[in-house]
Amino acid sequence: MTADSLSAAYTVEFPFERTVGPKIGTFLGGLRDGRLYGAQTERGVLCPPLEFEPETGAETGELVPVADTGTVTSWTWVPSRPGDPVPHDFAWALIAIDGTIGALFHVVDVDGDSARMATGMRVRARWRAERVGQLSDIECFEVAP
Amino acid sequence: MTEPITTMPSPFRMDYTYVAGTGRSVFLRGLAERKLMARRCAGCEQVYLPPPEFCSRCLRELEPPFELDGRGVVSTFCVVSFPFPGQRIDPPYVVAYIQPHGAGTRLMHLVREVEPEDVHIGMAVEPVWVSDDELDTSLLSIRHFRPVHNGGADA
Amino acid sequence: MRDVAVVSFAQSPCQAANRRDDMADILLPVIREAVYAAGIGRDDVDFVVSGSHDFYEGRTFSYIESLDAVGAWPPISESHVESDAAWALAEAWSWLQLGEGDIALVYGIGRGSLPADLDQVVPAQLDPYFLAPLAPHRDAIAGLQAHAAIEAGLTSEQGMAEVVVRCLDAATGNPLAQRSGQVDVAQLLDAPYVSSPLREHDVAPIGDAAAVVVLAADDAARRLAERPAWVRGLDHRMDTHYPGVRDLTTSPSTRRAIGRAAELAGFTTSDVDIAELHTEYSHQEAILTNALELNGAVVNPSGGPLAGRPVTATGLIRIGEAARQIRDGNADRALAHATSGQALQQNLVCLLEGDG
Amino acid sequence: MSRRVAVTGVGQSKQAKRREVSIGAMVREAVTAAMADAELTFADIDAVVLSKTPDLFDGVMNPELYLADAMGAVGLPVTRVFTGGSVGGHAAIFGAHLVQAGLAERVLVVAYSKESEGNFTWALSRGLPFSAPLGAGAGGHFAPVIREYIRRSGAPEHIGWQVAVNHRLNAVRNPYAHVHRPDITVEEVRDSRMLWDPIRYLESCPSSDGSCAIVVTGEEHAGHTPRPPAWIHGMAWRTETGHFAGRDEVNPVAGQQCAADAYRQAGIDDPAAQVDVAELYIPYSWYEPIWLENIGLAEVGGSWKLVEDGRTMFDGALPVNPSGGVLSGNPTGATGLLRFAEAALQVRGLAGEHQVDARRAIGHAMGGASQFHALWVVGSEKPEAA
Repeated sequence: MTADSLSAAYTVEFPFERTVGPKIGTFLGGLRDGRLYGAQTERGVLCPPLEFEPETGAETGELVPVADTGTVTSWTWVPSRPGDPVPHDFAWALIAIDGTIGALFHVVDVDGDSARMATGMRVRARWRAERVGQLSDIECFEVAP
Repeated sequence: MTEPITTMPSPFRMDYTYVAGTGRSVFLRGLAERKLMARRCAGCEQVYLPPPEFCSRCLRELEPPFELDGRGVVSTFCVVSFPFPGQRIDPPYVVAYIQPHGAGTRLMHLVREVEPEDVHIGMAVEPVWVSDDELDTSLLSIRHFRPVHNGGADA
Repeated sequence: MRDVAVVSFAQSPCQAANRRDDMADILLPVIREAVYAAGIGRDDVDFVVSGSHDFYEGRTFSYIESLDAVGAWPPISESHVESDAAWALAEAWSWLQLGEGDIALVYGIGRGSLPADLDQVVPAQLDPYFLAPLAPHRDAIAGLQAHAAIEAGLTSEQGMAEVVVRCLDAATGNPLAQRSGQVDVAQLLDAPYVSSPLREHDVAPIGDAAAVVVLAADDAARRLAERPAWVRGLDHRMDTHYPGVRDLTTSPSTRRAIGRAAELAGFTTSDVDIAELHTEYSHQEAILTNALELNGAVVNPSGGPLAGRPVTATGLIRIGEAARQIRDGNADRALAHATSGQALQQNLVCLLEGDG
Repeated sequence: MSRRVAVTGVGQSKQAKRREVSIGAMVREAVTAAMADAELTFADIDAVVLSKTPDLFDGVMNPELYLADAMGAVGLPVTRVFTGGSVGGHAAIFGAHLVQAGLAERVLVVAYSKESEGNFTWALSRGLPFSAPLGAGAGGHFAPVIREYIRRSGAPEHIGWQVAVNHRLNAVRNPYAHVHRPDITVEEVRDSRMLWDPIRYLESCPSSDGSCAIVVTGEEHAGHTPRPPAWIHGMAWRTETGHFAGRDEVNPVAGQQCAADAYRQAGIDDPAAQVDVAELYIPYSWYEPIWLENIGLAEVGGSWKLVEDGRTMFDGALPVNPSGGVLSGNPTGATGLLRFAEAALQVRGLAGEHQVDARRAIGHAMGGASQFHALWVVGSEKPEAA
């Protein structure tokens, strides 16, 4: 029996277009408008506005505008890849948006200098000029002055 | 108040490697040489085409490959009658389960060179191979099956 | 409750990339070995259940191909989980409790080498609205967790490297390991980050392998194994998903699962001699050790996942390895742990015991 | 059975081509309805089982992770079952097993599909390396099997048209069904576009978004609400390999054995006489006579006469798919569970406009190349103790 096998490369591609419903849709609409939203819960305002409260599973409440500034609660430094939001190495971070509970997962850009990253650092959203209602309407977070 | 977004694009692209496996590779390499390589299970006497490495009834390694001529009968079939993405020929066309003589399993393939309404269960068919430069490690090395006109009796 | 035991375990070598065998061909020799070791034939198996995942295999309904290695003819009683096969073992254990059969065969097959770039695959496991569109690096969520664990004082980069050194050393005794050897901490700490504070060695090397466990109940277990590894307690639990609302330094689902498993088993983790933990990253050992309240147990004597992580078979291998230690007489009580999802979101624990 | 088990909660979402909600919110619709029916809160649930078709179809890998909150599953054991199209049936049975084995008191079984988001017909049309993309399409697998059934049974071609009409008329009574065609006629089905000869367009199932959930409980909790439970009298699953020499896909042995095992547990020796209604996995109309024979509700070769005689219509002696069935709504991951849930609704007397007179009902699901089979028998009467 021949012991070697044929193999070949191939690609799976899906052009998903997700319907998002009113809550996530409003959050994304807010991003398009340059405004960040959180969802009201019994414990406080949750940002991002998850549809269900993580502790109880209850539906979260109305969306309310929140600040676009916050504090880094954890981060990890990664090399930039083609297609990433910034063209040099950056951090993925959890950012506790001011006045909210929980933390938002997004990019923090410190010009490729990991020494400037620290838990507890203050950051603010850097908005794209052209916004379309996607998470990438926030290009990244950057050090708050 | 903010006007909600209704949809978000979420394209996925994933690159993979397909590993055919040694058993399937024997079959695929045979196709590139105009050969239909089958293998028999010593346990249940069944002949597999295409053959895996092991009999899925007995879990025994199959015996060495041997060649079948590919003649067989239409076990059953359908007539694809409408257009949809991924088609290679214009409908209507016949997709059939073909029971090759000497094999216990069936092959799915096109039946052409016959009007769809003249295809019937039990019709004797034979493979039509592609030209040398089109031969490949794929069942597409068989362009299609066609009715046997010279001496191939229906089952 | 019926007494159910692991009576046999087999595994194929963890390979970085198997380019020779299809799913069934990887699996079949392993099934044969496990069934042979139990001294049974295929027809003696009452229930078959497996774990695998299409996203690793790169095509839909891939598990159907693996069934060719089971010989589902005449028809069999069978089920499948689209996740780590440790959850398949949980299903088998539940099924045996029904009393409708005595022997169950559990298999897991994972081929992590088939996706060319796991950065394309792993984000699909995240919230499709708030996370996946950002396409984080494959190790990013784990990196956040590792960072948080260090800041919480649970471990350090040095401590993580020490875990790796210990596991790779242990793996020199495991011929099926993908990675093993004598390395030193300083050498490891010289390597660059892949997702800080994680370095390449902190990340369990993904690869290809199959694993098979045969479970048997009551008298069948006693008949089939000289020293059955009795599953005294088994439980699994889920945490919430979004990393920003989890305390990544703790594992509430593990804590909850071990509480329930210990209640069923009648003994606790302080009584176990060895523990096989599904650590996909070195820092997770500290989090799991805390959640499980392990003290004194030898952790990952097989080398653990840091020596080889065949996706969707890795958790089942932990149970098989823990059982092996009991069946070989090296341990009287053992713990096995499996995980699914990012940063230990879903966890399963299994407490095993040999006859006194 | 070692412990009597009942269904006390059933919920489902509206099925539609495209639901303007997130996956989580759509799943929650069914979960909320099932929990309300069972009069329970998440704190009462001991385990969750999730049924779902291939993750590649909607691009969420291990969706049980993201859906933990939507299913109220945080802190609970969650098992993600997958066995092809039968998965909803397998999930229901596994949930019932957990209760039967005494490992849980109340289990929530959840199922959904939201495939409108990805163009998977397109995505899957390119095939794998070394495969031969013949252009057979989704029905290209089933149509030859149907042709073989027609040849064997000698059934006239209008049987398929009649089944299509029956199910669509039933669906008019079901507000959750995707397809509502109150004016459908046999002529309309006959004249509809030929897809995979012998399958016509109106003899085919749609692709739908939708969700379903049920609550399964032990006997002690079955009287928790004023609404009656559906008692599980028997349940089974069977699998056979898809391609081996000599396999009969028209009347697969796995399906026969699956049904026989469930009937044995239920004490049924003459299923055609002892079952009042059946919710069967019928994606193409000809699968009604095929499955009726396969699971012993009709003699081999004779089931099409039941259709001809109107016995499987809504008012017939053995109504099949009074909900409208798969032909009227097909959220694939939930389709099997919907059959099981609809059977439960019938024996509980809670099927609303599509309620038939039923004391004992079958829920049935199948998947792969008719390889995976799941079936349960539910009844309004508490079964005999084992």
